[in-house]
Order: sequence, then C-alpha cells, then structure tokens
Amino acid sequence: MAKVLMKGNEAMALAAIKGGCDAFFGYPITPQNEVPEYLSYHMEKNDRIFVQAESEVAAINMVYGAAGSGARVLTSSSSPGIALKQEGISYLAGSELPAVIINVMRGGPGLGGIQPSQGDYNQITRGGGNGDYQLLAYAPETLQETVNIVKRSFSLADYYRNPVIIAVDGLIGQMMEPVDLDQKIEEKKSPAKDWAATGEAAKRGKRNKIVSLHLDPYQLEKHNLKLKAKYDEMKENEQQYELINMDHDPSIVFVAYGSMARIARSAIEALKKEGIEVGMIRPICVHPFPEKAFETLPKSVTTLLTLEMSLGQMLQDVQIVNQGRYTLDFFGRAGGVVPESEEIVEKVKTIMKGAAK
Amino acid sequence: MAKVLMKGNEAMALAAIKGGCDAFFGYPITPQNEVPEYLSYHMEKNDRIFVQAESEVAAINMVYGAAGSGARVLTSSSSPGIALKQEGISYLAGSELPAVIINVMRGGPGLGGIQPSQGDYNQITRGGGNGDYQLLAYAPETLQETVNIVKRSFSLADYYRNPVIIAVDGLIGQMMEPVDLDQKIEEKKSPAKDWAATGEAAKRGKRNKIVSLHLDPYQLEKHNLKLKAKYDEMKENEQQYELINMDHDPSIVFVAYGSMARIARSAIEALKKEGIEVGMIRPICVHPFPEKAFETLPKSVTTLLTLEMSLGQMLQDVQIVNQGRYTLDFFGRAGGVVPESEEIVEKVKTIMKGAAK
Amino acid sequence: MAAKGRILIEEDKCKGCNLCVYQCPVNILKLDTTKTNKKGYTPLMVTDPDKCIACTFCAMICPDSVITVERYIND
Amino acid sequence: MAAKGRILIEEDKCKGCNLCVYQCPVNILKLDTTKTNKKGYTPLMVTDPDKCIACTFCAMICPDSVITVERYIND
Amino acid sequence: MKTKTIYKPTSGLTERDLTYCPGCTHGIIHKLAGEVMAERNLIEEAIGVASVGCSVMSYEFFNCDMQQAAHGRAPAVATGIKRVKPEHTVFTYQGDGDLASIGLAEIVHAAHRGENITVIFVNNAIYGMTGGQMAPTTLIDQKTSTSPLGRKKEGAGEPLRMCELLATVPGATYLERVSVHDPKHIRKAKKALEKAFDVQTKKQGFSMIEFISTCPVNWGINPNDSLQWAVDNLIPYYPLGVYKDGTKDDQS
Amino acid sequence: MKTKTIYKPTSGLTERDLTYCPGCTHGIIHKLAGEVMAERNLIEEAIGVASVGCSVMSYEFFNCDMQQAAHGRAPAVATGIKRVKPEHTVFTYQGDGDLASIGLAEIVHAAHRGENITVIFVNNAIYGMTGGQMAPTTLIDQKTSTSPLGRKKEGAGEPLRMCELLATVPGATYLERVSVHDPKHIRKAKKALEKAFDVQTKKQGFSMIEFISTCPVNWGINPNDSLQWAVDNLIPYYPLGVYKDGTKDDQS
Amino acid sequence: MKNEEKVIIAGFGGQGVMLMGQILSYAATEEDLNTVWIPSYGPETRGGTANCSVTISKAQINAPVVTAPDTLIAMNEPSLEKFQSKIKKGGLLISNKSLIKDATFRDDIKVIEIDASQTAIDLGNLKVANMVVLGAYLGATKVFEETAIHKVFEKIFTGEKAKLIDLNKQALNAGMAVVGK
Amino acid sequence: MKNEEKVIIAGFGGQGVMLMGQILSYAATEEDLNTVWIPSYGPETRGGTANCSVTISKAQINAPVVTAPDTLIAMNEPSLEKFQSKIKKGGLLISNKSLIKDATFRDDIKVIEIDASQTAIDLGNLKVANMVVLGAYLGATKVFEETAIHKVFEKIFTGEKAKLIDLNKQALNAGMAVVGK
Ligand SMILES: Cc1ncc(C[n+]2csc(CCOP(=O)(O)OP(=O)(O)O)c2C)c(N)n1
Ligand SMILES: Cc1ncc(C[n+]2csc(CCOP(=O)(O)OP(=O)(O)O)c2C)c(N)n1
Ligand code: SF4
Ligand code: SF4
Ligand code: SF4
Ligand code: SF4
Ligand code: SF4
Ligand code: SF4
Ligand SMILES: [Mg+2]
Ligand SMILES: [Mg+2]
Repeated sequence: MAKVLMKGNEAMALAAIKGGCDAFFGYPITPQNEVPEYLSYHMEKNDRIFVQAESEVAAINMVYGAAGSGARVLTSSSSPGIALKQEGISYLAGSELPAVIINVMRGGPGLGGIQPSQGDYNQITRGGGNGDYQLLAYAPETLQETVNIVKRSFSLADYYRNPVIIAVDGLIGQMMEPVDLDQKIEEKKSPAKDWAATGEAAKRGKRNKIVSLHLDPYQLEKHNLKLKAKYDEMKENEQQYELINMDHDPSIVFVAYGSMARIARSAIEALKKEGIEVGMIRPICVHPFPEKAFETLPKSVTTLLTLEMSLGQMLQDVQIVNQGRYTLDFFGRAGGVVPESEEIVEKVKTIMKGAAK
Repeated sequence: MAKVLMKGNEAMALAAIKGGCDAFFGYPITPQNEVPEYLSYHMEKNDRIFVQAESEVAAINMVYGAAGSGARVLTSSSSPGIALKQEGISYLAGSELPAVIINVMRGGPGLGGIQPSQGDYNQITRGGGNGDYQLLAYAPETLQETVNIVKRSFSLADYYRNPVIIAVDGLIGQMMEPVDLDQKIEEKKSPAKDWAATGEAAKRGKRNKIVSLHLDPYQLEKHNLKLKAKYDEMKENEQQYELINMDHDPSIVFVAYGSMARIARSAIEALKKEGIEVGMIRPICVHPFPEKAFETLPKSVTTLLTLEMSLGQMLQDVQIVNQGRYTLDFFGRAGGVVPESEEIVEKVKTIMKGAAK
Repeated sequence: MAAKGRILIEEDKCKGCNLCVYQCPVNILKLDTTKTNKKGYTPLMVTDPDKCIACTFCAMICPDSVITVERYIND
Repeated sequence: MAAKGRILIEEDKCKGCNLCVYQCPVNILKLDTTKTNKKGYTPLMVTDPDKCIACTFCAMICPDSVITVERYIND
Repeated sequence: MKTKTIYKPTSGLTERDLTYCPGCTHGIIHKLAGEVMAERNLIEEAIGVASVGCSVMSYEFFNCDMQQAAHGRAPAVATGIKRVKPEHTVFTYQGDGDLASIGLAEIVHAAHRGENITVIFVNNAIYGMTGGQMAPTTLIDQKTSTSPLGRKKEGAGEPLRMCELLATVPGATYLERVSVHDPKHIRKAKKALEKAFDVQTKKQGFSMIEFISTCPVNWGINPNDSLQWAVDNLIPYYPLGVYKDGTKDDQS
Repeated sequence: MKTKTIYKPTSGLTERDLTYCPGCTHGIIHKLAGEVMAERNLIEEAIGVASVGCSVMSYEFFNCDMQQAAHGRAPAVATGIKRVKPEHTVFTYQGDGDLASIGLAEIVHAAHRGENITVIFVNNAIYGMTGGQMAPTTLIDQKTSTSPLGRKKEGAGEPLRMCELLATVPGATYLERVSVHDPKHIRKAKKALEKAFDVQTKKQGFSMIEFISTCPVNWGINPNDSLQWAVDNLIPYYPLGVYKDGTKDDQS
Repeated sequence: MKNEEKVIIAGFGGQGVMLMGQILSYAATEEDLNTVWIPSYGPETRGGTANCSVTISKAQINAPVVTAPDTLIAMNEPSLEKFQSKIKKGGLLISNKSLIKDATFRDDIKVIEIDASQTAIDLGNLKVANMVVLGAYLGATKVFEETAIHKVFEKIFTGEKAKLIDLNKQALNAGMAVVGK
Repeated sequence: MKNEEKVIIAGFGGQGVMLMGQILSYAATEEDLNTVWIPSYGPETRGGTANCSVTISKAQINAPVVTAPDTLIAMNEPSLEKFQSKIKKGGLLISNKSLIKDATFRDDIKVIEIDASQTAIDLGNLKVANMVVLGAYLGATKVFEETAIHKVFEKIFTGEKAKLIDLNKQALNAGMAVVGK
C-alpha cells in the first residue's frame, strides 16, 4: 500500500477509524488536538460517533457508557487530562470494559508545559486510579508502529475486556512521517460481547449489568483475583519489545522507548562508527513490562543504561526485573526537553571510562 | 496526658486541628465520613475553616487555593475520591504547595467496596497524576501513630513545600482505640512562607505567584530537577520504619504496613510460641520507601515475605530494593478482606516446608 | 357493607413502615405487632376486610410492592 | 484648528491591530507601514496631530496599553 | 365472586427486595419508573444508568440492562450509551448529591447537548447513602451530619433548585418537579414520567423529572411524618410543576 | 502649553507585554480590571486567580499576588483563598471553555455558596488557547476546528448562556453581561466591573461580569471586523445587561 | 480481669449494639487498659444486622479484628447463626431470649439466656434492653466493676441525656442480678 | 540527492514556514524516501516565531529532531539569530534579504541571500515569498526536481485553491532562477 504523509495525531485518529472505532469522546488539550479535530469531521463522515465532552471526566465516563453498550470506543488526551480520567479508568478496569485511551504526553507536573515528555510513565503503568488494576500500556516509536498499535488495540481491549492505553510523547503526536495505514496486522480475536448492556434484555432472556460495585469483600476479592489472573495472562502473552544490535556483543545495553529509543538508535550508530557496540532493549508494551527481554541478553552485557524523557520512572521497572544481575545506570531529561543523541554518546563514554578504571 | 477513646477518623480530624490545620475542604465518602463530620463542628468552634466542597475535584483545588495563600490545609477522602484528586495533587506538587491529604482506603477498583484495603499503594506512592513528582506518603499502624503522624504532617508539608499523603485502611478509620492526642512529637521546623500569595504584594514589595506552568522546556526541566533534589532529600532524611524481632535471628522477615503489620505481629507472636522466629520490616513512610531498613538485616535472613491487603503492589518496592539479595515471597488478600493472623502463620510454615526440601 | 375488593399482602416483603396505614381512606390497615416477618419487621394486616373499597391507595404508596389489589366483579 | 491634546505612542508595544485607527473620531491615526517595531509589527502613527480632540477613544480600545493621552490646559 | 387485579407489582422491576430503609420513597419512585416503562414496553429495550447514592443498587431492581456509573457521572455514561444505541430508551436514576453536587457539570451539559435521555432525579435534600451529610439541596437550618447546627446561608449558601436552573439551558426539553407524598401526587408523578419517556421516544430531547423524596433515617423522622415534613418544608422551597415544556413549540 | 495626562497605562497591570494576539479584546478586559482595582486601591491587597486558556499567563499581567488554577477550577481555588483570606479582594479571570465547559460545576457552586469573590468571565465563543475548538458558547453554524461544518443543534446543542443560568442560583449577588467593542461600551463595562468589586468589598457575595470578547485569530476575522462580528452575532444571542442585582434587596 | 478479653456483640441496627461495645472500650480506657472497638460499617448496616467487636487487653493489642471471641453477645437470631461457631471453645454466649427462641446452642460453651426485652419493659423502657444484657455480661465475666461502667455513663450521657443515667444503671443492675441468680 | 538532508525553516508565523517544510516532506514521500517533519507548536507560535525541521533520508530516520541542519532557511532576523550557529560546518544558509539586513554570517558556511518579498511582489502576491525561497533551496541543493514539487502542489492545492498552483510554480521558478544566476 502507498504510504501517506500524515501528522502523528491525525494518523492515530485515522488508524482508530480503521481499527473499527465506533465512537470517540474527548476534550481539547495540546499537543493532541488534531486527534479530536480530525475525528470531528471523519467520524461523522464514516457514520460513527464523535462527541466533544464538557471535560475529561465526562469524556471517560461517556467512554464507560458506550463501551458498556458493546461499542469500540476511543478517548484521547494529554497528561493533566489523563490525570482527570483516573477514576474513570479505574471504573473501566473494575467493570472489565474494553476501551482505548491515547495519551500524547507533555511535560509536568501540574499544568507543566506542552513539549514532548515521558513523564507519565508511572501514571500509565501503575494505574493512577484506585485499587488493584492494570492496563495494557503501549509506547510506540515511529508513526508506523503507532498506527499499527492503535489499529490493533481495539481488538486487544475487546479480547481482555480491559482498557488499553497508548502513550506517545508530543513529538510523535506533532510530527509528520509517511505511514501505510493498511499494513496487515494480526488482530486479536475478540469474543462476542454477550456481556454488554445493549438494551436487549428481553431478547437475550437475561439482563446484563455493567458494575464495579461488590459490597461483599469476599466477592470483591474473587473479582480482584479474576482480574489478577487476566493481568497474569497479559504478562505471559503480551510482552512486546525489540532487541537492537545484540549480535555485536555489546557490554552496555540501553533500555528506552518511544522517541527516546529513536534518539538512542542514533547514538548506537554514532558509537558504532567509533567502534563501540551498544545494544538496546526497546519496550513496545511498557506494561506488562517486557521482562522476557532481559532473559536473553548476550553474555557480554554488563550494564543496563535506562534512557528516559523523565527522571527515573521506567528505571524502577528495570530495577524490578534486574534483581542484581547487571549494573544499572540512568540518563534522563525532563520537562519537555528532547535530548540529542550526542548526550547519550557522552553518557556511554563516561560509563566506559568509569568501568575502565 | 490522659488517653481518650476515639474513632480513627475523629482522632485524625482532632489531630489535624492540633497540628495547626487552618482549613479543611472535603467531600463525603465512606469510610472516612467522620473526618468531615467531626470537622464541620470543630473547625468552626476553633475559628478555622470547614467547607464541604461540591466534589473531590473542587475540594483539592480549594486546597490548592488555601495552601497557596499560606494556610495549613487538609483534605480527606477514600480511594475513588483520591483518584479524582490526581490532577490537583500533581498541581500541588508542581507548584510546591504544602498540603495534607488523608486517604482512608477501601477496596477497588472502580466503586469497589467499602471494606478496609491497601489497594491504593500504587496510587499514593507512584503519584497517580501526570509528570515527575513524588509525595511523602505515610501508612501508620495504630491510632496513636496515626494521630502523631497527622499532627506532624503539616510541618513536614511546610518544610518540603510538598503534599503529604497519609493512607490508612478503613479499619483504622473506623475503629476506636485509646489515644493521647498531646504526645510530644518532633515537629519539622517550617520556614516562613515568604512565597505565599497572601495579597500583600504592595507591603512585601514584590508579587508572589503560585504557578506550575513553565512553557520553556529548559525552565521546566530546571524546575523538575529542583523537585528531584527535594525528593532525594526526602529519601535521605524521611525514611521511617520499624524493625521487629530482628534480635532473634529470623530467617523469614515480613514486610508489612498499616493494619496488615498489626496482624503480622500476631502471627509473629504465634510463631514464636511454636519456636519459630520471624522478623518484620514495617514501613511507616511508604514513599520514599525505607530502603535503609533492608541494609541492616541480620545474617540469618533468607526470605522476605511481603504481606499486603492488595495483590503485590508494595512487593514491587521490595523488589526494587532487593536486587537479588533475598528470596522474595508474597501473601495478599484483596478487595476488603482483612486476613487473619492464622493465614500468615500458615504461609510461613509453607515457606519453611519448601525451604526444608 | 360489602367489600368492593381485597388486598393481598406479601408479608415477608413488608418493612412495617406504616405508609399504607395512613393512606387507607377507610382505616382498615394496621401493623400486626404480634409477629415479625422474615426480615424482622411487624408486617401489615387488614383489620376489617369488608370495608375495603379497592381504592389502591395503600398499594400505590407502598415503596416495597407488598400489596396487590383486586376488585370484585359481578358478572 | 488647534489640538486639544496629544497622544503618546509606545511604539514597541504596538501590535498593529488597527483597533484604535477605527475608533478615532477625527481620523488622524494609521499604521506606519514604512517601518516595523521590535515585535515585527507596523506600529501606530498620528497623521495630523493638530486635529486631536483628546477623546481617549484610541487609548481606551487599545488592548496593549500603547497609548497615553494628554490634554492641553491653558492656565 | 370474580376478581380483577387492579394493582400489582410491576414487571418493570425485578423480584429482588429493595434495599431502601422502611418507608423511604425511593421505592415508590422505582415502582413508578418500572410501571411506566413496562406499560410502554420500553423495559424490554431500555438501558438504565444507576448512580452512586442509596440507589446505587438500582441496577438490581430495574428489569432491564443496566450500567452503574461513577458518582455524578450518570448523564455522561447515558450520553455514551445513547449515542451508540440511539434507538434504545436510556435513563438515569440519580440522587441530589449525585446530580446537583458532584455531577452538576454532567447534568447541565447533557441537557445542553440536548441528549435524548430521561433523568429521574430524586431530591431528598440530603446525602442518604453516606449517612446524612449536607447536600446542595439541604434547606436553610436543616441539620445534617456536616451541618450539625443547621445549614447556614453564610458559608453554605441557599439550596439549589435544579429544575429552575436547567430551565435556562436551551437544550432541555421537558422538566417537571413532582412529589409522591400521597396517591394523588403519585398519580401526577406517574403522568410526568410518562411524558418524559414519551419525549424521549419521540426524539424530542432531554427530559428530567425531579421527585421530592424522603429520607426518614437521616432526617430522623418516621416515614409518615417524613412525608408531611416534605410537604411542609421541601415543597414550599421546591414548588411542584412543569418548568419547561419544549414540546409545546413543536408543531409535529 | 501645559498638559494633563488623562489616559495612561494602569498601574493595575505590570509592565510585561501581553501575550495576546493583535487586536484580541482580552487585553482591553485586562486593562479595565487593572484600572478598577488600581483606582480602588484593591490591587495592593488583591489575590487573583488565572485560569487555563489564552489568559493562562495573566498571573504575569495583573499587578498583584496571583495563583494559576487548573483548567476550570479557578472558582474552587478562589474559594480556598477567600476562605482563609476573607479580608482580601479575590478574583478569577476565566474563559468560556474554562468556565462554561470543564468548570461548570465549580462556577455554579461558588455562586451557590455565595462566595464573596468577583469573576471576570471572557466569552469569545471559542477555545482560543488550544486552537479554536468548539466551546459551549459557540453559536449555531459557527465553524470551529471541532465543528468544521458549523455547530449543529443536533448533537452539540444550542449555546449556553451563563448569566442567565447563574441568575437562577440564589447565592449569586451580581451578574452583568457587557461588551468592549467601542468606547461607550468599554465605559459601561468598567462601571459593571466597579460594581462587581464593590459588591465584594461590601461583602455582599458572588459577582460575575461576563465580557463578550473576540478571537480574531481563531475566528479568522481581522480585529476590527471581529468587533463587528461580535456585535452582529454574539450580542443578539447574548444580550447585554444586568441579569441579577441582589444588592437591591439590600437596605443597607 | 484476665489478660485479654475479646467480645463480639451483634444484633439489629437500633438495638444499641454499637453503644454496648463502646461502653466496654470506654471503661477499659478509663482503667488504662488497651482496647480496640471495631464496628461493621457501611450500607449493609442499614436496616439489617449490625455488629461490633471489642478487645480489652493488658498487653498491646496486635491483630485488631476479633475472629475467635471469648464471648458472643447475640441480640437476635441471625447474629447467633452468623457468629456462634466462632466462639472460642469454653467461651461464653449471652443470648437475648426475647428474640432468640428454640435455638440450638453449642455444648462446648457456656450459655446464658436472658429475657432482655421483658426486663427492660419492666424497668419502663424497652430501649435499655442492651444495658440489661451488658449487665449480664459483666456479671458473668467480671471484666469490670459496676462502678467503672457507671463512670462511663456519666461521661457519655451529658446534657439532655443526663437524665438517662439512672435508668441505665438500673438496667445494668437488673442484668447483673439475672446472672447472679 | 545525497543520503540524508536536514533542514530547519524558521520565520514569523504567517510567512508560510510550516508549509514549506511540509512540501519537502510530501515530495520525499512521493519519491518513497524516508522523511520526518517536526513543527514547533503551542502558544509560543502565536504571533511569535514559527519553525519546523525536515529530515529526508534514504535510510531509516532515527533521532527525529534536527539539531545540526545541513541547511537553514531563515525568513527573518530572530530566526537567523536563533539557528545560524547550529548549521553544520560547510552547510547552507538561505537568508531572506527582504527582512534580514546587515546580518553577520558565519564564514564556514555557504550563504545565499534572496530578496523573497520583492520577487513575490513582482509576481503579484507577497504571500508566495515562501515559494520563492523554496525555489532557491531546490536550486541550490537539488534535493528534488522541480516537477516533484509541482506534483505536491497539485496534491495540496485542491478545490478553491487549485487556482494558486500556477502562481506557486512561478514563484518556485523565480527562486530557482535566482540561484541559477
Ligand atoms: C467519587 C465519589 N465520591 C464520593 C462517594 C461517596 N458517596 C456515595 S453516595 C454519596 C451521596 C449520595 O447522595 P445522593 O446522591 O443525594 O443520594 P441518596 O443516597 O440521598 O439517595 C456519596 C457522596 C463516592 N462513592 N464516589
Ligand atoms: C485538564 C485540562 N484539559 C484541557 C486543557 C487544555 N486547554 C487549555 S486552554 C483550553 C481552552 C481554553 O478556552 P477558553 O477557556 O475559552 O479560553 P480562551 O483561550 O478562549 O481565552 C483547553 C481546553 C488543559 N490545559 N487542562
Ligand atoms: S385498597 Fe383502599 S380501602 Fe382497601 S385497604 Fe387499600 S387503601 Fe384501604
Ligand atoms: S407501605 Fe408497604 S412496606 Fe410499608 S407497612 Fe405498608 S405494606 Fe408494609
Ligand atoms: S485621543 Fe481621540 S482624537 Fe486623539 S488620536 Fe485618540 S481617538 Fe483620535
Ligand atoms: S490599538 Fe494599540 S496595538 Fe492596536 S494598532 Fe492601535 S496602538 Fe497598536
Ligand atoms: S438512607 Fe435515607 S434515602 Fe437512603 S434508603 Fe434510607 S431512608 Fe432512603
Ligand atoms: S487565540 Fe484568540 S483569544 Fe487567544 S489571544 Fe489569540 S485572538 Fe485572543
Ligand atoms: Mg439525596
Ligand atoms: Mg474562549
């Protein structure tokens, strides 16, 4: 298929339509505005639903309603807007409703700034809301990967009856890159939604109820254990990552995702030219964290250098996996500063000097 | 001073008054209702401010306003209500405003239930909101400890110019226990609030602005690094924990907090009667996580058994600290089920059997 | 006086709230304080069935759908 | 005709929006297209200062506080 | 003698015992909604939205598909449902804390957008579920657990009237306030609900019926006296009647 | 000849250049607020609350202590401030997206509680800051980036009128809608602001002045034509005038 | 008192079950003992059953929830059903005979049946049935002196309610007398 | 074209800076090259400066942000000030002489000055100054054939705007001619 040049936000919007998204509910916020803007025109044109909600809180609750009726639903926002959605996301997870949430991340905390950031890693991987729940969280690197993940996410959400969050930094949202929107992707087979409250109680012969309330703690615990089993299944089956330059016996291996991984690729190239081989683990799914990636590293590896556009959030996941295996190091920029690959090159050299001593 | 018998929620409310709380803003939710109920009467009686806000979102933003004016401010809620406050908490942290937040945790996710739970560990320790920020998070065990921590928290918040969250499970909120509300506590020395927007620009000779917006990413990064330095200072100085039964060379050590730690104490006693010595690390401050506690364990220790009224949330912090040092194990109940100490005794015996093999 | 109809009381659903008692225009309802139902409440009883005019007031106001009203028809 | 007053223009604050130009009752304002100010805009100028009636309309409508108005006083 | 059943439990409700306190008028309102939907055959295709309040479990009582919404957000949830299921009857059942306090933005904006849904609004001037705290609808001087000395105008303000407020929103089509304190008013209330659901069926837009309701337990007044208290105190401040009828402009 | 300065930049604003687009009436409204507060010596003790919108940086412009609030929450932030600083003048400056959309519950409830604050409400019928999306106040058929074919009543509803809505809230004391499209109206608008701040000074409760404002950039109309567009389109739908004056009941 | 005493008190909402437990904890606090009172809470208490547990101990109290009580005070049948099996072997059951009839009791516990309602009615107020039962509990366990409870009455019945003190004392007495018999 | 070309285009908002960059990326996409276009965004673009960067590459593009461009197209003085120092040694600067006067240029780069406004005015429309500059860029770098850009014009100027195609082609031509001289 021909590639078309599209802005990240618009490409995600179009990918959602191609992924079968029935309805979108959202509220404007920079740097994701082109998502609702694009959909305000194209959803209607495709006989789907677009509603600009009065707030992020309303938007996520509209998502709850539409998802409960069995629709494939999308919302998108950026960091503070995602914070406002936390109660709603917890409800979605609690009621086991499929939904897709896009977070085009900007610098925080608070109002912060609007430049590209990865400062919401905790918010998206730990669930900012109440209770024991987990999301499937993706953090793609290029527009092509983003588009494929957005398309596939609807079937994933349906399969697990769980919200899927796709976190890109503002850079991915704002940049243009050629993408093929019709690349074949392997959809997750979604079971029929016989649980949905579609208004067909009579026809169905039983009422469907969408509920996250369980007043009896033993019943609620059972529900939690059921959810946990699902999360464990995700952990088993959905870890997704890329290993880069591992066949050159690197001693240092980056761990980086999203735009940071692209920048790290440049650093790897630059270092290669200087005869230094560095590898990279690139989580594509950041939750469940791709622990499996760490099991197959070459013997040569001594150090994992976590790279973030935040101040050590993913580092914690690396620490959890690591359990003392490798030396851990960290490089991060914050607040919307996009690092240059040269800074990473520098960091690597500093580490190597330290190791040589 | 004489001890008085008080309900946890009321004791926390009174402790806040004694801690110098000037203003309370909150919204009803079970199981913390006695906090606002008590304060609706007693704040006015003490010439302080009580406002029942229209929602949790409004409440946390009222907190933002009052804290920005230099007042000592409290809000309290329970799990889903705390989820709604995430944007506001991120703003408080971003603007470096002191405030105290009480979370009387109930089972989740979503509406969940109303029985005691520790399911919000991630929400309180990882910051459910957007951006790179951290809270000081306490999780006391008895009413006496709770009261002391609530009282002291206002000075801590002032000192660090950072929100402090105190997370108790519904059990602590609902039970009655004798407490001495006037126990001496070492207050953190709070510097003068010369940064506050008190409406005295003319008198002061300069305008004060309370702001979390920094459009220039380099400025925002600088701000983030300043915050990070503060968090590192907290990590250095505020780790608080109790080591229990360590002088009996335990091989198994519990890691547990809040009501779970009390239950674990019973298990320790019971096991001791059977000749089995088990130790416990009891985090009092759960964020920053008391890493130092893990550095001083007796040689005898082989296994850390994390106990939670949730499904493996604090376990991640234990994994981060552990880095392969000890064997890790886990026991948790979810959804509002309060375990019996016998279950923990059982778990210990199972581990020992496994180890013996 | 012949009754125009009668009411059927699902005793175990009654919460003994007394709302119906006050609405009966002919004052033939009261709570039966001699017994408690499954829920532990003293349930509704009819004191003088002959007087019932089948007005349905009691049933309309009952929050718990305890009462069914039947009208007698002469055919 | 003698001016009743005059306006002072802080040129570098002007955004060349033209709002003041339309409000001047004696039509003596226009944007000076021969130059750009620090901000890059073509700033306000007075074409015929003698006609100013010191009505302050231009200043009132200016969103950017560019204009100060002085009235001449004979004492 | 032969008999004809002239009043019986409605098939619009399930057989589960209601969880409301004895004499609480929530139950009467449930019955009316169930009856209207059953009589119009809507119950077979309706999707209801339970809110957070004493009626949180109403998903167990209404005999149709149901969703349980977060506190205050029922109108947003209903919006999501109605947009993807426009041919189905969608209603919310909300208390005054839920609708007039935390959920104020959501109810106003659902009306604003002219969402074609029906809102059943139960105003008992208090937070029942959580144990009797002050609501935006609590009367001046009314004692609650967070206004122990009675609500004061200074600091807490005078109670909000939601029908009056929503009547200013262009998108609202039908708004009526009713009471269920005696059979006559119950009948009127049912008529109002019928009208509201008919508005929806005819795709005429947003309708809301506000019910003056009681909370014997948290008011601390027995059920019958509670009805009287509502008549003496609530209805004077919250006058009954139609606050907006946008169907009248309608020529169809 | 001697001169007397009869109009000069107000000391109520700082010397920083405003960040608004050329010809945007946000600047005029800033000036008026600055003037009124400076003339009444309020600026020395006032605490202002900036909201999220094009005026997000207003904390740099008003010459007093300022707080920057989360989107829509300025009235809650102002409540927090006013409660602990009751002797200080507290005001918010909010756009229509901020106040009428995401912040609807907060503005209604601040009015409801009768918070003694002054709200400066800038209605430009669009989301300026984020690039021209539809607001609750956007007119029917008005094109925006999220209503590319023009706002339609079906689906989006008819625009909300906030003065009219808040007039139904008992706690609101003074509500007026004004415009700044010419010097005459600017003068009237200033009078309205004076009244609003006086209401606060006299502790008479909640006051709000709604300003019809322009957004030349996102309307895609030059500044002068924008003023005319506002006169021709906005004012007819949003009539100017006093919507509530609770000080009249007041005998003091 | 022995080192530790754990009680569960259960009945209908409205039977004064919560207050009974609180009085025990107040008395313990007065005597500088450790104590924890835990209520059941939330909507399930509405119209339904209510219960609380009390621990009184000379030593620090660890696990606060009472899973195996020394004593169960059952004010109605559902409560007996729910909790009887949990009583410690050799423990005590106080059963409110006014509402619990024809029940089967465990034979490894001590059972005291008391017609609390009748006794209360005899005293002129059905509402003090709970104090009658409390009296029975004190009589049987001797956890506290009568006077300790009297002190608590004086503390909690203040203002308007002060006039209730005497009646409550009488009820307590009556209950103790029943066991004394 | 060489293997990779990185450009920063900067100027006022309203000078058509974003579009220039997009046209390059569209052309690259048409020719099946890899490309990334990144805008500055947010309120700082309001009334102030605007810039975008374009990378065109035969290989996969890694770090998308252009920190050291091969070419800087500076449409006004502040842009020159901000970005001149970042140009690669030996790189190219295209400077809009209409607005950038008396500037000091680095001597380790190639500089092309072009009076874009005058050229555009000569063509009858000041607005196409950006296409004049783009023409100069193409003339100097030969990144794309003229026809490739024409194709893009046809793609993006549709409907109402189709009538603008000719004018834009002329402007492009004029720009190329300037460099050709
Ligand atoms: C986010 C959130 N905040 C608060 C609560 C607690 N809560 C449950 S019901 C309720 C009030 C209900 O009052 P109302 O809506 O008037 O209904 P009623 O019980 O009176 O029928 C509150 C505050 C909650 N569950 N979720
Ligand atoms: C929680 C949150 N949601 C959304 C935004 C994005 N946002 C910034 S300004 C704005 C709208 C501003 O419009 P308005 O209030 O009308 O002010 P104007 O810019 O028109 O003056 C939005 C949606 C945000 N910053 N925070
Ligand atoms: S139907 Fe009428 S008359 Fe008969 S019992 Fe009921 S209220 Fe009384
Ligand atoms: S109204 Fe219903 S529940 Fe109440 S007493 Fe009568 S029959 Fe029983
Ligand atoms: S003061 Fe009046 S007359 Fe003078 S320039 Fe300004 S608008 Fe014109
Ligand atoms: S109104 Fe002000 S900014 Fe606009 S042109 Fe006139 S002086 Fe310049
Ligand atoms: S608490 Fe009040 S509103 Fe709730 S069920 Fe009981 S009486 Fe009804
Ligand atoms: S975007 Fe619109 S409202 Fe915002 S400053 Fe520009 S013209 Fe004014
Ligand atoms: Mg209520
Ligand atoms: Mg606006």
